[in-house]
Amino acid sequence: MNGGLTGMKKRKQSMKGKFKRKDWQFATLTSLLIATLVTFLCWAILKEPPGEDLTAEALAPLFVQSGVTSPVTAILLNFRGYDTLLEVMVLFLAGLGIWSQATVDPTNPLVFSSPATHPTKPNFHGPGPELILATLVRILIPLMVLVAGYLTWAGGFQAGGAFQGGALLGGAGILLILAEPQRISTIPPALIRFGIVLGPAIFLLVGVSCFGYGGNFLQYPQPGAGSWLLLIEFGAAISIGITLTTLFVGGRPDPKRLKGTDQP
Amino acid sequence: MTITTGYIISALLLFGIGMNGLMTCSHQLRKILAVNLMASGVFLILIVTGFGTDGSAIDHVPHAMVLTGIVISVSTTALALTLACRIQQRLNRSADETAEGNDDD
Amino acid sequence: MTGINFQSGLHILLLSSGAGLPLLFVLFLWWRPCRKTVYALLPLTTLPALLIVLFVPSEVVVEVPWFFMGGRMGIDPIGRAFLFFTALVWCFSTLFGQASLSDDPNRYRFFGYFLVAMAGNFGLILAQDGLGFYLFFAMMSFAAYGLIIHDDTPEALRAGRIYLGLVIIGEVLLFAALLMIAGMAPGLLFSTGQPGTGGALLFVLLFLGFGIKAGALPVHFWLPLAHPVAPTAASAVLSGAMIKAGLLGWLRFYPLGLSNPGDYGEIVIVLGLIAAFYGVVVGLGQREAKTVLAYSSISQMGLMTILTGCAMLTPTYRATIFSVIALYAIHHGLAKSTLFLGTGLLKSSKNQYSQRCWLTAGLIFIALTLAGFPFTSGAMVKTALKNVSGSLAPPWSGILHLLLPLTAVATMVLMVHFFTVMPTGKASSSKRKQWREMLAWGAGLLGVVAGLRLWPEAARFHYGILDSAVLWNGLWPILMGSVIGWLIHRMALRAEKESIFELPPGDIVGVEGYWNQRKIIPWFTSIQQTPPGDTQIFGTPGFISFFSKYQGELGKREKILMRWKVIGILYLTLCLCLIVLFAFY
Amino acid sequence: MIEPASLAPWLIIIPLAGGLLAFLLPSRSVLIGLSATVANGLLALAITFYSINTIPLEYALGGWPPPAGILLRIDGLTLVMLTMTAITGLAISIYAQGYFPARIGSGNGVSRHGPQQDFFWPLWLMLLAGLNGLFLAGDLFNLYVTLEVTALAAVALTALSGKHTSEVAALRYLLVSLLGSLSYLFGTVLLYRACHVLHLATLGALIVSSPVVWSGLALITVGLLLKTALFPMHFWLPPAHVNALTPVSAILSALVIKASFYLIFRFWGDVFMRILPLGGYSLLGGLGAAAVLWGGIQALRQKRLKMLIAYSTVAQLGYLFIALPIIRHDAGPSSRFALVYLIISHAGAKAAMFLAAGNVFLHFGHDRINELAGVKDALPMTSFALAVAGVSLMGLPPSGGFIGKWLLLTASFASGQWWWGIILIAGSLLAVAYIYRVVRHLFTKAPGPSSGKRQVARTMEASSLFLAVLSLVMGIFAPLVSKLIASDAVSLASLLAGVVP
Repeated sequence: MNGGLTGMKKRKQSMKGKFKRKDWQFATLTSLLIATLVTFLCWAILKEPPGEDLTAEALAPLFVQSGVTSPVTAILLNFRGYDTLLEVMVLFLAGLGIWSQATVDPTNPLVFSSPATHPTKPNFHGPGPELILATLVRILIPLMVLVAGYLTWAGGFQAGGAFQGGALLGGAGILLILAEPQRISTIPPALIRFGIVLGPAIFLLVGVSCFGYGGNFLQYPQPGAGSWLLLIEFGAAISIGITLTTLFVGGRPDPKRLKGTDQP
Repeated sequence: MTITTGYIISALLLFGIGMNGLMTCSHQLRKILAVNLMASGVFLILIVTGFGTDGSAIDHVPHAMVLTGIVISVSTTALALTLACRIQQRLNRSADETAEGNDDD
Repeated sequence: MTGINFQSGLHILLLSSGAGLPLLFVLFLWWRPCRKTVYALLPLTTLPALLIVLFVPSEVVVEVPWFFMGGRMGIDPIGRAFLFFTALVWCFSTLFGQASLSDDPNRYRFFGYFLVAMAGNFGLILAQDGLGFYLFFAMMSFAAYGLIIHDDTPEALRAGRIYLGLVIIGEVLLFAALLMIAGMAPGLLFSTGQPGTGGALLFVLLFLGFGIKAGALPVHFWLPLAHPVAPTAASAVLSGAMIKAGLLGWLRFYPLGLSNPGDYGEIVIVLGLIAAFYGVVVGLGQREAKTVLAYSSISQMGLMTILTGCAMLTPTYRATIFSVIALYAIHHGLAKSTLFLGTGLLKSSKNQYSQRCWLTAGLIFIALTLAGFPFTSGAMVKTALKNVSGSLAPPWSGILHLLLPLTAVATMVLMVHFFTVMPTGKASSSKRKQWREMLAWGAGLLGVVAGLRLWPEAARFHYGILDSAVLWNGLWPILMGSVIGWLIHRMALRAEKESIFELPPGDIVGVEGYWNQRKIIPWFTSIQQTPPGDTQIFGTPGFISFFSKYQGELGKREKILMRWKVIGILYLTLCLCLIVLFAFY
Repeated sequence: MIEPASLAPWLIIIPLAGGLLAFLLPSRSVLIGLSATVANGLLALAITFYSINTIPLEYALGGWPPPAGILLRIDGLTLVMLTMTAITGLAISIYAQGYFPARIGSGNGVSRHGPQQDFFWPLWLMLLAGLNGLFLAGDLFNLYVTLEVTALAAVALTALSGKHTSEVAALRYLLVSLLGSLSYLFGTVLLYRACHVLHLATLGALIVSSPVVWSGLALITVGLLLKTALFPMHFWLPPAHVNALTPVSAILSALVIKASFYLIFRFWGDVFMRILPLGGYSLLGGLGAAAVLWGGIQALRQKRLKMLIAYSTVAQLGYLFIALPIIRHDAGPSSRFALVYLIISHAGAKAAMFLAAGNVFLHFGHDRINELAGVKDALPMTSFALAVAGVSLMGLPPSGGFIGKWLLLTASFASGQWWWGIILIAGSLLAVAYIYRVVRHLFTKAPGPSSGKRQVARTMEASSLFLAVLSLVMGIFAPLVSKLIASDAVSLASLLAGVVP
């Protein structure tokens, strides 16, 4: 009996070894192939100077009509605004996807939970936020929100815009949650949902309301395109901030844990 | 050897290393990071493409594309991490309690 | 196309409603509120087909470009003959089925399949191109499955499964044949007149593909299984009308596809001859009346197969022989379907002596007709058959001259056997229902008596009723057959059995133990002998367990392909391959 | 009269708005989801109806023509894909409307199945937006974004069932589709470097062969091949499709796979056909042939119904690739048309099969093929749907699959590439065999009293039957679709000349 067991173990081990050896060969082959590909790409790209740039020249006179002076923002929100709309939707989709997969305990969002399981070892707990952290957070977060607002607004004429502002807002949110994880339980989930949807919805609404001005989808009415863009940018920034925070949290607040404390 | 050449080579190296990681690393987290590396490589190339040669006008379209690409990359990474966490959590749990109710469908 | 006058418009309407009206009725049967009304109107579905036979001239052709890659519908002489009896058989059977199934809970489902099969049957006759024929043929074949399994008994399901297996095999064969024809011929139109360039392979594909439906010999075994289990109305159309679709397929496709049909004529004649006698011999071993009739159909189809072979052998007489085949099909279609309907009626008429007498008398008349009794349509086709065999090349004219009367004898023997196993009434049904059934049957009987006489082509074959030699030629096989049949019956009685030797229905698949040992049938159709008490009637077909032998190996290979590293290598190799291909382009 | 092109953006607006709303108001998600899919279906039909005589059409988003802006482009192929997505999606939505309550109602599952329903609808609507956007896109980079929208939504839907296996499959699916889309993006960048144009039609006209373009196109192609799960890179498909919830499996197999194939078809059959190497076509065709055989054989050995259907997808995808070399050598539109027919009839039949399998699973609590006896009595409509969809997958007339295979066969023989024809026939025989494995159980009685676990709603059975019957009778409407495909190139009559002169 014992002998049989050890025999089986040995066989398993030898099989494992066989696999390991094969794995090593596979890995080498993969790396070699990648090296070949990369070398070829390197040769191809370096050999050939980039083609004549027609787009940049064609674009130059159009920037005036875009309503903003920053070329990147003009392309991002006006010329290729449709791409950006879909991109905002991708972010929304990520939030949606994560919410559909996982739930978190709203009283301690840094611990995963799921309907079938219960959190075992909370890895972040203590009597409350420490003093230094709390103070820092109290000073930093309003500042970050302020800077985020500025960045978003500045996007119209220089580097900046909704994504930069939104990223900062997201950073503020993450900081807040790290410092005071319990805080999230005080926010009603419906409000979070609203915050996530706000930016994409504004973008879509603005796009649709362009029909009312006789234009195509996302064709902002010509005088004052800038203010439309600003509206979109602020909406997007808020939603990006909230969505990034929810991405960090990694799940929807579990309603059961919100309501009943006696849940095992 | 200009600065563009340096950018291009490092971008391609990033892409290659990322691809290698994705295909040969067995840990899921490494795979996710590897995909991020690949994305960075592609973005770098995009940025270089916007540079413009010898003082000609800078092409801003690739820059806008990079911004879009980054947001998409963040989104996919977040989803991938959540999935990986869930999977790991289950594995940990099933190591504790082997008998699990059979799920339907 | 601005000058469509009223008449040609009417023709076009008729041609498209031939298959269209039954399909339209199916839609309305599905819709609950108007089910009852539609059910009452069911016999109307055959009306357009009958009107086409009567009124639409042969040169009218409807092009339906929106339908299935462009269809073409029309009616040529041979199509007209086939549509004539097909429409009549469907008409009588609809009348009969409408009455006999009037209290069946699943009657709407039944008539759904029934009408689709009807549409397919009419459509394939009207179709003037190969694809259209194939489409309607497939439609009919698959819908017939629903008719066979209607009763949901294990036997019905078994018959249905065997039937369906054969249908699918047949479809694949026909598909391959059609492809070959499409590959060589300029088109698939039946009226081109140019022979194809196909060889032996195409012949085998066509013979088996259509032979399955026509009950040709090696692939006939579904018939005796399916006919007894289907409701009476369904077996009537199966044996009366649908079986002839395979025949029509041969007639249509041999000239279209084969470069030299004469090469295969002799094979076809031999197979037909074997079928003509084989059907009788195996039929004698049966104890169920409908099964006996099914074997009789196989035997009769054998005769029509012989005629097909004759037409292939002598292309000069092809047109004449085709019209003889059409006559035979009309005669047999009407007679056999009425026999089936009568058998069904007998089953349900308990304790009604006078009705049973009438029924038996009618059935005896039809049996005599089948055997070629003078003054009946059977005698007409026998004479025509004799004319044809006389015009053949030396060896075959002699052989057929000798054997054809013997087939009549054999038919009569089988008919006597049929009467000895005729069902006694088991269940009695309501008076009103029986009257309606009788009415349908009576209409069928009228068709048997008058059908061929109404057919103008029949007048071409003078069969000299009053000639005493002809009279004797018609009578002696019947007398001889009756005597032999009676003797066989006596022998069976003495052995205290219902028939002298007993064979399972579906002969070759029936002898399951034998074939199971040889593993041939199970390999294809998964028919296996069931241990008693096992509810799973059929096991795994062999060709699937063939794969399961390599199950582990295949799984291992697939597992290797599931690994990231392998995928990475494949992915990169593919990418590099593409680049290399670019470089050398 | 409405200008048909101006309807196009609504195909994206409606599902996006529906997705946002359904997420915002979880309690109304079913209503929102259903009305959005219905509106989407009506809209797709309206666009097809209005623009059938005026295609190709273009719509400048934001009013900017290229090179600055992005165009939506509508041609015959787009219309067919949009309509296919709309109709199949609508049927699947109606199925889902009954599916989730059936699972919720079955006892212990409220905690898990309730949220599944709440999240299914927004995710599915976003996926629909992604698909519509992808079919409409006329811009290389915009295609990347729509690909990502589609992929993210599809991954989230895959993982929705909450099982461990489905999460593992979803993560793998995500990584695979990231590898694919990053390759695509890299290819896009390289092409942009060479031409500085993103508008597809301009790009196709401008592009000249050079090493950068080679590598760009090669990267784009392999990325898309991986996403289309062409053999031998199909490894992610069966687990993802099998472990997902039933409506999700149907969506993934019928629609999502087609999206990336649509791009391959666009690039290899249209935009870049001029500079792509002949050998590449043969390579893809060869892999397609291998897929047909391998997928068919693997389907034969599966023990579970859903697994069999998934491998059948692998096999059926092979047909689509076999069509590419035939199209390359066929001047007329008939082989193109054949390919489109294979795509749409597979969508209907495969969705019907998955939905029917879902019904079987709901009713019996398992989908082991060898224990399916008695399905006919318990679920008559479902078993009928299985049989009919099976007939369509085998490619028997009058199914759309038949038309597709028939035209491909004749085209392959006509262009002297008979070997593809042999593969097509062999694949059909394999399909007959594996479908027969399932269908034969429809004829047997249940061993004991019916062991039904759950009631299956009539709508669920009906939607699967609807799709099956649709894919079966699709052949009858063939000329209508061929008109779309051959709209500007060749008239209907000369197309049919190849079949019925």
